[in-house]
Amino acid sequence: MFAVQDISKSFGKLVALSNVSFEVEEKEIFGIAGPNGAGKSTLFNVISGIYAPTSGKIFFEGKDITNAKPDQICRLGIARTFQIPTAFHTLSVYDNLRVGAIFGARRPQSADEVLELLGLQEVRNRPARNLDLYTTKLVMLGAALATDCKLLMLDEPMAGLSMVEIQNFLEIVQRINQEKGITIIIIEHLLDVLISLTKRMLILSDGQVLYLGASSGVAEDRRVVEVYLGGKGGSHAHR
Amino acid sequence: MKNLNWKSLLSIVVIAFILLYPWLGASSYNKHLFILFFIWSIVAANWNLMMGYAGINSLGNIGFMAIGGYTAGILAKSFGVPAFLTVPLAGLVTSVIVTVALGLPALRLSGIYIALLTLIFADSLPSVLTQTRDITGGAMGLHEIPPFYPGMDKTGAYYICFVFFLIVLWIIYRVIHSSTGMAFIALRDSENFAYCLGVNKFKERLKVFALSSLLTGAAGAVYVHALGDISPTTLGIEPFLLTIAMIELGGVGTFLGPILGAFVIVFGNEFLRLAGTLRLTLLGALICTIILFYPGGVIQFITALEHRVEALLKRKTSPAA
Amino acid sequence: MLTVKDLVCYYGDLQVLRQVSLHVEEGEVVALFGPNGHGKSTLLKAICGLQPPRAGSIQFRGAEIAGLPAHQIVERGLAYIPEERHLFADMTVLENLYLGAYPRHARAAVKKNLEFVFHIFPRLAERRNQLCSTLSGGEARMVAIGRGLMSETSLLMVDEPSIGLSPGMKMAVFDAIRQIHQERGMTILIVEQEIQHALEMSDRIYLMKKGQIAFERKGKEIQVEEIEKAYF
Amino acid sequence: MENFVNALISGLISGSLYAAMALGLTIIYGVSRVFNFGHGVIAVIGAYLTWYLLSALGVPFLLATLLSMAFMAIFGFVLYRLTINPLLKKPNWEFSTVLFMLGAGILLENVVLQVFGPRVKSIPLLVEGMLKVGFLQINWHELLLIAIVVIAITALSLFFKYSRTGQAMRAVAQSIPGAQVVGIHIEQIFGMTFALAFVVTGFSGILLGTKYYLNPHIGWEWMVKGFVIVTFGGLGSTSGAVVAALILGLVEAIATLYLGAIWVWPIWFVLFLVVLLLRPQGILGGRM
Repeated sequence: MFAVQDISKSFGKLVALSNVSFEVEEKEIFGIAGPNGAGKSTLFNVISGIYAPTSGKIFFEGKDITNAKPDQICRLGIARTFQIPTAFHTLSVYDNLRVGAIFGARRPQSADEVLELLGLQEVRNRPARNLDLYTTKLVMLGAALATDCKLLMLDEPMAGLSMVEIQNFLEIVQRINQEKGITIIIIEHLLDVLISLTKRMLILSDGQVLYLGASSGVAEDRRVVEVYLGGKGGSHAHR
Repeated sequence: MKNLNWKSLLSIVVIAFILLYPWLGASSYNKHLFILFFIWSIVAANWNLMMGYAGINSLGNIGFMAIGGYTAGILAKSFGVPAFLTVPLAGLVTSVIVTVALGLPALRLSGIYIALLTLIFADSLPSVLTQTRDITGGAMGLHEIPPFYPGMDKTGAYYICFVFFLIVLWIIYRVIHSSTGMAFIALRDSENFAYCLGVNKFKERLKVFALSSLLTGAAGAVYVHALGDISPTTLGIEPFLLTIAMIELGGVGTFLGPILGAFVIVFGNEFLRLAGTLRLTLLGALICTIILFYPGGVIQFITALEHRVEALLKRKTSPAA
Repeated sequence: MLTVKDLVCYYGDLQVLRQVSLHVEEGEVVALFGPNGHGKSTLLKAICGLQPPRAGSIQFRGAEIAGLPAHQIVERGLAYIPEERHLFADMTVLENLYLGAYPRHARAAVKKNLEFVFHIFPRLAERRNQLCSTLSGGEARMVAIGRGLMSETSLLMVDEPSIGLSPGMKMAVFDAIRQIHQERGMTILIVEQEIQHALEMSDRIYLMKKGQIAFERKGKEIQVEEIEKAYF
Repeated sequence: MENFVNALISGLISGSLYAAMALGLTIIYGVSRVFNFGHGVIAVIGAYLTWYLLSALGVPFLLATLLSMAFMAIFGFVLYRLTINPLLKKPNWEFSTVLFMLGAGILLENVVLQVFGPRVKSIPLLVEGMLKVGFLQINWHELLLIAIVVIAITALSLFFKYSRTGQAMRAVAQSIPGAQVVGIHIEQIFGMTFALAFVVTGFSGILLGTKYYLNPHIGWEWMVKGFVIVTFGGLGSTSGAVVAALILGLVEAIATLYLGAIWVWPIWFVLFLVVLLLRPQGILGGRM
């Protein structure tokens, strides 16, 4: 349903991504991990149209979306959240969702559906600036969901949350995936969380694909362990 | 709900007062001041729509007003076009010029460059005017511009401006509370997130330029028909400063702020005439003080007061309940 | 020499450090491990004053430094070498190094420190008049470390010095850090993903996870497996 | 031919004065990212102070200049500490400093008006007489102006290159976290940058005041020219500003010669638009 082919992105001399390719299946939860500066967020920005790639192509449901603008990409059915909590702080929770519903889905009632789905009715009229971190993240997720997306990209949604909140958030992500059939790509630092949540994952390192395959195989992969644990560490992992 | 009643009640009282004022023995001078208040609050409200709601740091809105005023003045004087036509035409002309000459380039720019571009745009208008003396009257300006209807007195102008004031504020209110207004705020609060939720950044920002300049240009037209003349000094540094002061004093990014600000500044400025040449000094000082110490403006005071009163009422009623 | 106690740090509403405590003694090399995004860099930034902590204490050579601005902390002899390098791109290598000696106490030792920097990084001596924007990633890393050394420091905090470097460059950087410790007796606090290399040079290690110190070990006691387990 | 050469020379003279005037603007922006919308008035204040010391109190020229520069330095530092510094800590600092400096500019302009009155003033020429070589005719005074500007710019670049404070300013301009890491006190450097820029700007006001007449409002015209120059040369670039000022000075002189003075301003505006649209980072780019 979604495919990235040989995507590269450079900023002047700095190569942020080189020849990244992967595919995501319908209704899959696909994970992306990698050290700081590996290019994960750049990859998201390229997919969502904020940056144009230096080379390569991106396909969504058979359509080439490589050079589409973010708002066009959103209306095609790809929504995303950001790593930094970025709700529209002067708008109410409900209006935050309405931005997605009206501009992304062109279907205002979608905001009410999401409000119920995420259990945000109680804070419906609260300005987004007065929310705690967990609720802010839910609002950001909700705005993205309100666009009636088919593919949802989450950029480190769990960063800064407590263990209980992470559990709750994971349940919501799984519910969205199973009940609404939304395909999900998720960036996450916590490898254990990612391994339990996804069947397949991609690991980036220095802008290149380091690992692409079953999540269960990550801990055994020599190169992954090398990147996470350094030079000679890998030998131990193979036992 | 209680809160809403309080506000709408006050608005009704204010509107009723303004309606009846000419019969309550308003002097011609006071009517003149009200006309200025109507027009300047429209200019300030539109400026605030760009600056406070859409986050576009424009410094050129007085220029929009100038284009509208001159267009209407020339149409009426040289071509005999009636006033009910010059006002929309002036708005349209202004909107086209501003959207093409400022809006399109500004979309490619960010932050400080927009402020620079718009300031230099507005600043270059007087020199354009002096170089097209044949039609614009140069430094002397245009005089004896036909009024809205032959034989119009101050009271007539007063009511026409008031109606215009109500219409434009209604439009702005509707825009702020429409999806377009939501898009402005979303872009201002978090540009990339809004963009990724399907908000077309270019279209929405261009809309602000088009709408704000349309209404400001129309305000310029109303101004010349109501007051009869316009010259480069009408658009110089002083009105620029006054309008900035209105927005900042009232409260940036609020609907009522610029209107309150316009009221205080238009009438306060008359008192300040007593200060003579010190007036501009005081205005400059006022702007600096607001920005440094009260960035929220008068509206913030009022909201804070309202909250306090509400809390007080709650405390009083809760033991009884 | 450095004692951090119950340090709490936020980025806006995001709690990054949850009561972190650690200590570094004179002459030690201490390594700080842990998965990405769990607060290691924030901890270093909080210690050197770039990210003001919300609660807790930081004592450096007996004096409380928590909440002091960065320039005052640097003047007390604590140097931080950021992962992002933050070089002055349009200045030469030499100008960058001289700026490293900006604190008053460092100015008398400029000559000695410059010689030492060129001694451990001979390549910088060759490129001394080159603009930093034209350097390779490894060379830029050397300038960043060299600039930190120029401040006549007694504690050096290095954040991921080998990140993004080629294997050869990584070795050069680790050798240099070892030299700094052995030849100058410098106390070092290092954050590093190359666990094996860092383990070899460290006296003690801390492992940080989810904004907290998960455990502390003597360098020789710990096996890579144990750290590895903590990562996954 | 004669006219053309004379136009070139006059372009060179006004270009170097513009360069001196625009430098203060670009120095402040380069280091602190504050765009000084009250810039023109600062030059006017420097000029009026010197005029007052010279003409009303009879202080010798050099001493008058030194005294007013000392005042400008203190003024810049204090203004930064009391107003800009707190504004920089607020979320919308970029635009609120713009509005603040606009307000402050108008306030100061009117203070100048109150104190010195609306009548035009002029600072006396430094030297009388004219240099005549063939068809060339140059005032000794204007020749001296060019020399002063050259010396001042050289001194300034030496300051940036070799002095500890100058290096720190460049460091802050290029990377604030980098500067923090090496122990530079950012706010102090910002304050000193304002002091330095006010001195440079005030000094340029004196030079401009010897060539053109002074009135309290002339600063706005200078400032808008300064805006075009720094946009042309790349915001924050000092060498860019100097080159851009010379180019624009020459363009202005040649346009006046062939098209007439009324076309000067439209040409400035068109050049500004073109640069802004094609290369918003300026034609020369580069940092301090």
